[in-house]
Amino acid sequence: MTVNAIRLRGIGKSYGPTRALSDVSLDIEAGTVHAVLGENGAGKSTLIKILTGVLAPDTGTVDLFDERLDHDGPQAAERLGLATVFQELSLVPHLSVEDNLFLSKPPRSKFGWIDLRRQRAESRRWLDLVGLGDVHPGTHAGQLSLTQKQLLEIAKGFAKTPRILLLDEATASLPGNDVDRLFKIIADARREGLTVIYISHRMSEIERIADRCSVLRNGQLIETFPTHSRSHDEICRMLAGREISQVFPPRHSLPTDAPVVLSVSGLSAVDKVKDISFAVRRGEVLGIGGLEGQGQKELLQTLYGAIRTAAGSVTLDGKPFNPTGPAAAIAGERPVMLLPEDRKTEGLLLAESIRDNMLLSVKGKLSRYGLRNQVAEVARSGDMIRKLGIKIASPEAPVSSLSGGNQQKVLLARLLLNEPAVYILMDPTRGIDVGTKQEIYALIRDLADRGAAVLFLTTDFEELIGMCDRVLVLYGGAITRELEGEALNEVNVMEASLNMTRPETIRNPAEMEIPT
Amino acid sequence: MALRVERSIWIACLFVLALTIVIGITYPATISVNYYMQQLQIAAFVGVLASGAMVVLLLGEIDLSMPWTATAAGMLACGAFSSGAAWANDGTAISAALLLGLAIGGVNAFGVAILRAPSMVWTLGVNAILLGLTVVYAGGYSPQTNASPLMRHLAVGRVFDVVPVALLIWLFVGSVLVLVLRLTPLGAWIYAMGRSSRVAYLAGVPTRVVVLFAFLWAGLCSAVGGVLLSGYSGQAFQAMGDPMLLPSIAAVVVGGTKVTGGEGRYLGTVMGVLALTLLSNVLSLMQAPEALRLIIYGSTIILMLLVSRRRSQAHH
Amino acid sequence: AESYFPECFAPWDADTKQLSAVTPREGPYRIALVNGFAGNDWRIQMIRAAESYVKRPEIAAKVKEFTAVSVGNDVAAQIAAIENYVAAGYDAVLFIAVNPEAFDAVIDRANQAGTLLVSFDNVVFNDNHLIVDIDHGEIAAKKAQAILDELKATNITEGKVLWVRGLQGNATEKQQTESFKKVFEGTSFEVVEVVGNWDVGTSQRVTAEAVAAHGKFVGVANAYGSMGSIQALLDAKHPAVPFGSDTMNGAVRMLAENGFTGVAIGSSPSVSAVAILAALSSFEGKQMPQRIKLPPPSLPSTDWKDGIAYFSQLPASFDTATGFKECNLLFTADELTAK
Amino acid sequence: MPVLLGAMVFVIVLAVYLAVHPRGISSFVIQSYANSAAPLALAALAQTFPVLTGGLDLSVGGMVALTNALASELVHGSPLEIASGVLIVLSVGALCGALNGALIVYGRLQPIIGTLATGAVFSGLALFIRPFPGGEVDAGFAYAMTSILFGVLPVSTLMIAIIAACTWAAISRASLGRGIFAAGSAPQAARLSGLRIERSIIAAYVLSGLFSAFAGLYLGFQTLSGDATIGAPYTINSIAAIVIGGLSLRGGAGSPLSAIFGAYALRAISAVLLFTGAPPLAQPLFEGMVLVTAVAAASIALVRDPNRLRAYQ
Ligand SMILES: Nc1ncnc2c1ncn2[C@@H]1O[C@H](COP(=O)(O)OP(=O)(O)OP(=O)(O)O)[C@@H](O)[C@H]1O
Ligand SMILES: Nc1ncnc2c1ncn2[C@@H]1O[C@H](COP(=O)(O)OP(=O)(O)OP(=O)(O)O)[C@@H](O)[C@H]1O
Ligand SMILES: [Mg+2]
Ligand SMILES: [Mg+2]
Repeated sequence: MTVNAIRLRGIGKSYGPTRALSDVSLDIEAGTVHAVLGENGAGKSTLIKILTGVLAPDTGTVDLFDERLDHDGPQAAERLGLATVFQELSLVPHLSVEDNLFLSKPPRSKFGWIDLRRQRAESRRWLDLVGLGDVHPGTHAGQLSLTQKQLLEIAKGFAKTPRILLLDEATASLPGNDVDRLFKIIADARREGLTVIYISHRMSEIERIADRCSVLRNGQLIETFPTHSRSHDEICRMLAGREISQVFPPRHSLPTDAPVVLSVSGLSAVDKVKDISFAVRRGEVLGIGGLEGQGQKELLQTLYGAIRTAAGSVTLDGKPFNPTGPAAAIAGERPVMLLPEDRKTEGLLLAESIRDNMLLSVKGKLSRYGLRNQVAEVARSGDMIRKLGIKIASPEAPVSSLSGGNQQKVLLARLLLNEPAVYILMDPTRGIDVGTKQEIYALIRDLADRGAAVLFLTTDFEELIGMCDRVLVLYGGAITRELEGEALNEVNVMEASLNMTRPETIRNPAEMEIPT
Repeated sequence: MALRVERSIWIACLFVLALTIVIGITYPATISVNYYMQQLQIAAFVGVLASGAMVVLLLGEIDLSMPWTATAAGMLACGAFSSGAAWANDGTAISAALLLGLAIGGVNAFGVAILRAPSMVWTLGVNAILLGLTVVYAGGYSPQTNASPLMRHLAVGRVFDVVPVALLIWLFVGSVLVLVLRLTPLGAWIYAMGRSSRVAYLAGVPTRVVVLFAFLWAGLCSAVGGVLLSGYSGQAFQAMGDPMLLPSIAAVVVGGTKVTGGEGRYLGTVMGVLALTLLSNVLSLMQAPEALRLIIYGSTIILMLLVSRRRSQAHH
Repeated sequence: AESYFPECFAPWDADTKQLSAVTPREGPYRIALVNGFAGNDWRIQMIRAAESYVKRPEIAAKVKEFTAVSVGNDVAAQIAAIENYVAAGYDAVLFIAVNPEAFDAVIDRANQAGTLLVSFDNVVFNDNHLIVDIDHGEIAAKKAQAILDELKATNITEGKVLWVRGLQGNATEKQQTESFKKVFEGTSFEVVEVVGNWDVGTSQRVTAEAVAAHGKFVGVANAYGSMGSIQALLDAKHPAVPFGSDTMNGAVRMLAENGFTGVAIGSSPSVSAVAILAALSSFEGKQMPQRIKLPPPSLPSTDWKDGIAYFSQLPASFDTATGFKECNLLFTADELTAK
Repeated sequence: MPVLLGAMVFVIVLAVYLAVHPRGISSFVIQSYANSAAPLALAALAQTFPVLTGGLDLSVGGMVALTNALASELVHGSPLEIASGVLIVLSVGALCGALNGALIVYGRLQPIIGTLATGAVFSGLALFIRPFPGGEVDAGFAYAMTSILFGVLPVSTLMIAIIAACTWAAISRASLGRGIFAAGSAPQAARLSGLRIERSIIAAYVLSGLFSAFAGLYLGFQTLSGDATIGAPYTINSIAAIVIGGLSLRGGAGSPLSAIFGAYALRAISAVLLFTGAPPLAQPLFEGMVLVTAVAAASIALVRDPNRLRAYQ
C-alpha cells in the first residue's frame, strides 16, 4: 500500500488580477522524488509557499500525511515534518552559520536556553554532509560565497530531519560536483523514506533524480507522468505550450579587424582581482567563467567603477577609462553598463513601476531643459516592452508583480535603452526557464552582432560554451586560461575552473551513480 | 502618473475638516476669514520647513540641523541688515541668510554622502556646532537682531489685506518641490534612492548629487523658515527654530511619507502641516495643561497613523 | 548679628538663617560657574556679566581663577561638573540648577570638601548653601498689579486679561502663574492662560491665536518672551493695553513706541555677578543671610524712554535690567556687549 | 572592529580628561565621572536593542522621564516599599516598551515616528505624575548605588556591567534574542525560516523600556527626586553614544559594549571642557566639533573601503 505524503485538492491562488494557481489537485507518494516543472511565472514557487504554510490558498486544501495544514506561517507544516529550501535565500547574513542552521529550532538545554555546545557539534555534522566541512560554524553567513550559501540552505533543510523536503531551485547556483553530492544525499535519504519535491529549470537534473514529474503552465497542472516516459523535447513542448528549437543562437565568426573596445591590462583590485589583462572586441561575447567566488564578480564590478582599482589600467576605445562609479561609467558617449547579479536586491526597485525601473539609468538623457520628457519616456519604454516581449498588465504595474524572467527582461531593457558600448552581464539567466533563456540568448547575440562588446559572466558551463566566442576562466582572482574555438569544451572549462592540469581526475557527471 | 490619493491624505484631510468645525463651534469668534488666514500663515512657516524635511526623509535620511540652521540664518539676515555695511540692504541680507542655509546643507551632504556618517547623528552634530557658532556670535559681537522691513513683509504681510505673503511663499516653495519631484530626473532619483540606494547606485544614479541636492534644499528651506520666523517676530532670537523641528517632521510623516524613504506625496505633507497646526491651535485655545497637551498630541498622531496604516494593509 | 550690606543682601524672610556653610579664608579665590543650557540670550548675557564682573579691578584682585562652563540640560552632567570643581578644590561653585531638587547630596559633599555652593536664578531649596534668589512670584504679581492699577485708573472694571505662561514642569513657572492669578482673584476680570514656554516665537503664536479666539483683552502679561506677545498684538492691530513685560530691550522699546502702559520687570542676568559678590563677601567673613532676596529691577511705563529703559542702538535681545542698584552693581551696556 | 574604535575614542578622551584634571586620577573623580555617565550608558543600552532590530526608539527620553517621576513617588519608605517601588518602576518601563513594540509590530507603525509620538505621551504622563520637580528617593539606597567600592570600582559601573552582561548572555542563548539580530539583518529570510521575529521585535522594545527605566531610576538615585523634564536630552544622546561606540544604525549586528564605550566617551568629551579654560561661550561650539569628528571617525572604515558598493546596503 502506498502512503500519500502530500495531497492537494483544488488549490487556487490569485495575486490581484494575476491567477498564479488554479484548481491544482495532486497526490505525491511518500518516499519518491517528485519534480515540478514550469516556465517562469507558472506558479511553482507559489505552490511551494502554499505547501509550506507561508501563503494561504484562496481555495482548496493541503493534507500532509493525511493531516490538514493550517496556513498561518511555516511552523505548522514544520511540525508535520516538512522542510523547505526556498528559491530566495532565507539566510540571515549577520548571524553565524550554526545559528542559521538551527534558526527556528535550536537544540535546547534543560532550562530552555539554546545549548551552544550541542549546536556546534550538530552543525559540524550537517555542514560535513553537504560538503561545507571546511566552513567554521561561527562564520557569519553573509561572508559565504553564493554557492556556500546555497549549500548551507540545503543543510538547513536536512537539519530539520524532515519527512518531506521541498527544494525550490536549490541548485541554481551550484556547480556540477556539488549537485552530484546533493543528489547522492537525496538518494540516500529517499531510501530511508524521505519525500522530495524538486524544482529546477535544469532538465538534465530532473531526468537524473526525479521519479515523477508534474508540469505547470499558467497556474494550471498540465500533466503528471513518470520521468522517463517522456522525451526531453516532449517535456519542453509541454512546458512552453509550443515548439522549442535550438537553444543557443548561431555564432558568426568575428572579422579579424574588429576593433578592440575595452582593453584591460594588469588590473588588480581588493584582494580578489589579481593582475588581469584581456581585451574584448566589437561584436564579441566574451565569457567570464570559473567556479563561483573566484573574483569574477569583483573583476566586473571594478570595470564598472563600483570597486576602486588598486593597480593596472583600462582603456575604452583606446582612451583611458577610470570611472569613479557606475554613474561615471554610464555617463559617456560610449557607456559601459552592468546587469547586476541579484535582480531583487541590486537590480530592481520592486515596488516601483515597470516603466520607472526601465528608465532609471536613462533619465538624464531623456530630459530637456532639466525636465523629464514624459512623451518620450512612454514611447521608449513601450518600444522596449514590445521588442523584448515582456508580458505585463500595464507599464505602471509594480515590477514585483512580474515573474522572474520578465523581471530580468525589464533589467535588460534598462541597459538597452542606454545603448552601451560594453554590456557587462552577470548571470543574466539565473532562475529563468528554457523558453525565456532562449529569448535572452538571442537578444545578447543580436546585441553583439549590432556592434556591442559583451562580457558574459555565468557559472553554468553549458551556457558558457554555447554562448561565448571566447572564455576567460578565473581561479583565485587570476585568469588561468583563455579558451576559444575547439578548445572551448566542457572538459577544458572544468579543468581550468579547478585549476588542474590532469584531466583524468575530473569526475565525469555521466559516470555518477544515478538513482532511478 | 495616475492621481491616486492615499488613505493617509484622506485621513489628514478629514481630520483638518473635523478640527475646523470643532473650533468653529467652540469659539464662534474664530469663524472669520482673518482667523483662517492667520492659521494658514502659521502653517506656512511649518510648511516651508516641512518641505525641506520631506525631501531628506524621502531619501531615508533625516536633517536634525534644521532648528539652528533656521536660527543662524535668521540671526544673520537681521544682523547683516543692520550691520551698516555698504552691501547690506533688504535683499542682500536675505540672500546672505539663504547662502548660509545652502552652505550648511553642503556640510550636511558632505558628511552623509562623502564621509558616510549616519545622517541622524551627523546633522545632530552640525546642529550643535551651529548652536555654538550662534552663541559665540551673539555673545561676542552683540549683533542687531531687528528684522528688516522686507522680512517683516514676507512673514506678516497680506496681499489685498487678505492673503498672507507667507502663504504665497509656501505655495512657491511647494510648487518648486512638486515640480522637481514629479517632472525632473532628480525627483525620480530621489524616490529610487529612497527605495534602495544600492539599486540606484548600480543603475548609475549619481547618488552623491542626489544627496547633495536633498540637503541643499533642506538647508535652503530651513534658511527661508528662519528668515520668515524672524520676520514674524520682528527679530531673530536664540533657539527660535527649536520648537519647529518636531511639528515639521511629524507633519511630513502624518501626511504619509515613509521615514525609511521612497514613498510620499507633497499633498500629504500639506495636509499633515494643516492638521498639526490646527491641532496645536486647539490645544492652546483649550488652555490644556502641558501634560494633557503632550498626551493628546502624541496619541492623535498615533491614531492618525494607525487608521491610515490599518486600512491600507487590509487590502492584501 | 547684623548682616553685611542689608540693602543688597536682604534675607528672604523672617525665618531665614545666617549662612553657616562657609569658613572665612584668605583670598585670592578660585570660582567656577556651572551653567546649564547655553543657547538663549538671557544665559549668554548672564555669562558675560559674570565674566566682566571678575575683570573689574577691585574684583580681579580677589579672584585668582574664574571658570565658566555650560553643560546643557542634563542634570547628571551638571552634578558631575560641580563635583569636579569641588574635587579640584575650588572655593566656590555657582550654578543655575537644571533641577532644583537634585543637589542635596552634592551640597553635603561640597561642604565636607570646604567648597561653597551658590545657586541662583533656578535655586535649590537646601539650607546648607548660599541662595541668591529673586522672587519670581513677586515679578508676576507686580505685572498683574500694574495691569490692575492701570485698569482702575481708566475705570475699566471687567474683561479678559491674557497671561502667557512659561515652560510647564518647572517650579518657578508654577509660582509665577499662581501669583499672577492671585492678584485678580475677587475682581471681575477673567484670566485667560496660554502657554508661551518662555519663548518669543511660541508666545507670539499663542497670543495671536488667543486674540483670534477671544477678541480683545483689557490687559496682557507675559512671563518671559514678551516681544512675541507684543508683536502679535501689533500684528492683530490690538489696541495698546496695560502690559506686564519682561525687561528685554526690544520688548520695552516696542511697548514705548506704540503707546503701551504697564511695567517692565524681570530677573536681571547680572544676578550672576551678585552671586560672585556674595560668595566673596562670605569668604571675607561677612555675615550673610543663607537665602538672599534680590529686588527685581523694574521700570514703570512712565520711565520708558530711550537711553533709560531701552537703548535703540542695542540689539533687541539685550536685557535692559543690567544690574541691581541696591547692590551698587550696575553694568554699562558697553561692558556687557563689548567685542 | 567597530567596537574597538568605540573603545579607542573612549580611551583617548578619557586620557585627555584625566590629564587636564588638576587632581589627576582620584577615586572621587572616577566616581563622579562614572556616575554622571551611568544614566547615559543605560539609555544607550536601551537604544541598542531597537537599533539591532533595524529600528529606533525616540521615546527613550519620555520613558526615562516617566520612570524617574514614578521613582520619586514610589522608591522610599520601608525596605519592602523600596523593593516593590523599584519593581513597579521597572515594570512600567517594560510596559511602555511593550506598547511601542505592539504599535510597531501589530499597528505597523514605522519605529521612528511611532516612538516619537509615544514619547510625547510618556512625557505627558510624567508631567501628570510630577507637575514640577520634587518627590523623594530613599537616600540610603541611593547613596549605596552612587558610591564607589574599594576606591576604584563605582557601584554604577558594576551594576551596568552586571545587567548588560546578564541581558547579553540571555539574548545570545535564546531564540528570542536571535530574532532581534535576524529582524535587523534579514527579516524576510528569518520569517521564511520559521523564526517568529515579531515576538523578538516586541522583546527588543520591552528591553528598551526596561533599560530606560533603569536610567530613570538611576537619575532618581543621583538627584534624590523626580523631574518630568529630566529625560529630554537622553533620546538624542543615546543615539549619539551608540554611534560613537561603533554600532551601525542599520541594525543586525553589534554589541552592548558599543553603547557602554560610546556613553562613557561622550561624557568624557564634555568633562574635558571643565578644565581646559576654553572661553565659556565657545564651549558649545567645541563640543559640537568633537561630536562631529567622533562620528566621522566612527564611519571612516566605510570611506576607505575600496568596494564602493559596501556603502550602499
Ligand atoms: N507577491 C506577488 N504579488 C503579485 N504577483 C505575484 C507575487 N508572487 C508571484 N506572483 C505572480 O504569480 C505568478 C506565479 O509566480 P511564481 O513565483 O509561483 O512562479 P514560478 O513558477 O516560481 O516562477 P520562477 O520560475 O520565475 O520562479 C507569476 O505570474 C507571478 O508574477
Ligand atoms: N542569506 C541571504 N539572504 C538574503 N539576502 C542576502 C543573503 N546574503 C546576502 N544577501 C544580500 O545580498 C547582497 C549581497 O550580499 P553579500 O554578503 O554577498 O555582499 P558582499 O559580497 O559583501 O557584497 P560586495 O562584494 O558587493 O561588497 C546584500 O544586499 C545582502 O543583503
Ligand atoms: Mg519560483
Ligand atoms: Mg518566481
